Amino acid sequence: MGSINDTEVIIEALLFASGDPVPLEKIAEIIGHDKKTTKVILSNLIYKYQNASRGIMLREINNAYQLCTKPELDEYVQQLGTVRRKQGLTPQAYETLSIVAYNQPVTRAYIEQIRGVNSDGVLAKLIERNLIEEVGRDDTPGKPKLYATTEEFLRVFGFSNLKDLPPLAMNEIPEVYEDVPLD
Amino acid sequence: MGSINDTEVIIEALLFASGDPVPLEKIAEIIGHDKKTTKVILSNLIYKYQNASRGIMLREINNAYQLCTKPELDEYVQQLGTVRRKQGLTPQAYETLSIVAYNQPVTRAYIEQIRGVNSDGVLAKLIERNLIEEVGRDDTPGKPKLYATTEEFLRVFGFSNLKDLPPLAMNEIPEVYEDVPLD
Amino acid sequence: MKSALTDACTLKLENFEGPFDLLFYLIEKNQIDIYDIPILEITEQYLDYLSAMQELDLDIASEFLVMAATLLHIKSRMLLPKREPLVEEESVDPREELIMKLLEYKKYKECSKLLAAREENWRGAHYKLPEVIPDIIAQEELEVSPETLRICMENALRKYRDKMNDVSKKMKRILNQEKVSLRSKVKEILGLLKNGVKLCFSKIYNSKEKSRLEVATGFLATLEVVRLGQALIYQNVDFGEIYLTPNNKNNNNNKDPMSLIEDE
Repeated sequence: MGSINDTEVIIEALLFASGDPVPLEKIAEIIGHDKKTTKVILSNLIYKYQNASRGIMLREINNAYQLCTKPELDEYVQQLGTVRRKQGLTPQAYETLSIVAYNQPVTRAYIEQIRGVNSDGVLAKLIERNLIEEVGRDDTPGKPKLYATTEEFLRVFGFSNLKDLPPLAMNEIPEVYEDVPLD
Repeated sequence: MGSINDTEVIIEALLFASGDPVPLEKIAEIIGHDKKTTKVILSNLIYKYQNASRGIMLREINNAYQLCTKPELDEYVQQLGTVRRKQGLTPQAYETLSIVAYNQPVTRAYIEQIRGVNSDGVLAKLIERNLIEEVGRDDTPGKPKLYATTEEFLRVFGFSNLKDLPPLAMNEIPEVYEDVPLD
Repeated sequence: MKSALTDACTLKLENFEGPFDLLFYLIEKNQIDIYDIPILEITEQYLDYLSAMQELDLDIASEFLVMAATLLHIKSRMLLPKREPLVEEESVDPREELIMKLLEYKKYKECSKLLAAREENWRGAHYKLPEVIPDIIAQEELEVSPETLRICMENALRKYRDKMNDVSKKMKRILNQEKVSLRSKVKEILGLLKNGVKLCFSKIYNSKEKSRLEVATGFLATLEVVRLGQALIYQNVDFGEIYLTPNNKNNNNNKDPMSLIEDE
């Protein structure tokens, strides 16, 4: 890599600070050269960046100039991304999902009636995870949204279709109607 | 400027793309070296940037690394008209900040004792500018809040970490107090 | 009175961050040795500044006034004729505490100049906005089991039914309460009186066997039966046993006493 002269130092600082493409005119104005000379300097600089052991390159876009990372280094840059791990379902999510699965299509009000708690957040989570989706609106006042499970739901649970849902054994549920003594 | 090897090329791309400081661990993980080796490479790189004809430099802030333009090129960068000129602080703010920096974590009462004046407003300003932050409560009656400087403080004042703070001028012991009679 | 001093310090005044700052300004202006502050002179100048502030109608922070008091106090102690100190400790220079505070303050005052210079320099460094780097979604499968789905559904339904049952329990309570209505108790007592025997209140409404509500209602019913002229009531001692006997002399014998009770 050849020596970078002062003009090139200034240009690097400008383009770095800007992030966005900087028009040729603006660069020329700041380094105090005419546009033609500036263009020569910049073309020379593009070549230098390309051939030097640099992680960044200079590119021209529509008579404006911008620094960016070299595309061949993309695999490294991608590793900066935050790794988001999918976590298992929370008990709340499982409960809500089971109500949707066994009663679909179902409204939020129905889910909340059974669960006895507000289920906005947990529904949003399940939608985000693509386990349930909106499938229309109920034909009752207020036209509430209806939710049903997705294909992804079937895939994740290993079902071929909804008939594969394990049958409910509701007979086990005891009838509690004992007399309650007063005081 | 010496040749930059592949590791340095990757680091430049990483830091450029990130914009924000990248922790040493993350860099080490991506370039596939241990932290110690990575730190040596980075220290070397800081030196190279500083001494090369570059418009950008490499800084260490709290064991993380970040690229920025060299401060001496500010006059050119300002002409882009896109970077906002940050306002300096008031004398009160610098004064309060130095008390926090050298005594952290510190209570408001301690600051006011040294400054001899109510410091509510100036503390609020410093928190607003993200130069100091609450870091807990003191274990004394009333559980007063404790303040410490932030990473932004290091960045703004060009420190790599708190060890970089210049030593406080020690008071010369006045003669009057030297003749303490021996019992 | 607009003095030269007032003019001189108009701009300066508001810049003093506190009494220490003002004192420092005076010390530096007069090139005073901080370890040997001429307290008379400094106090005078300090008070001059305060009165200048008053002239300018500036708000004087209470801290400035406290310092003025401190200075005057030190001054008075300095002016007192020196007595032979009785104990060594008493010979302490009255200025000592103030000097220590000023020295402590000075350290940070100087440091703050340094910080200001550093900030001025580093303000020229510019940073770059981060590129958009997409999140890496770890390709981990959700750990799920169909059985859990079933169990969750059953648990949810069970909880729901229990809640519903709670409602039916409440209904039962209400029904039970209905049983202890005044009307039913009156009927009960009248039934017992038909046998013509003396009734002990504590036997019919034993508080150990009956609920409080039942005993209370029973008592009210007893009074009601007496009011209706169906029974006579007597008690031998205060808080003693209450006895009830059929009232054979009542005039309404032909009527059904129940018809006399208004519906609740």
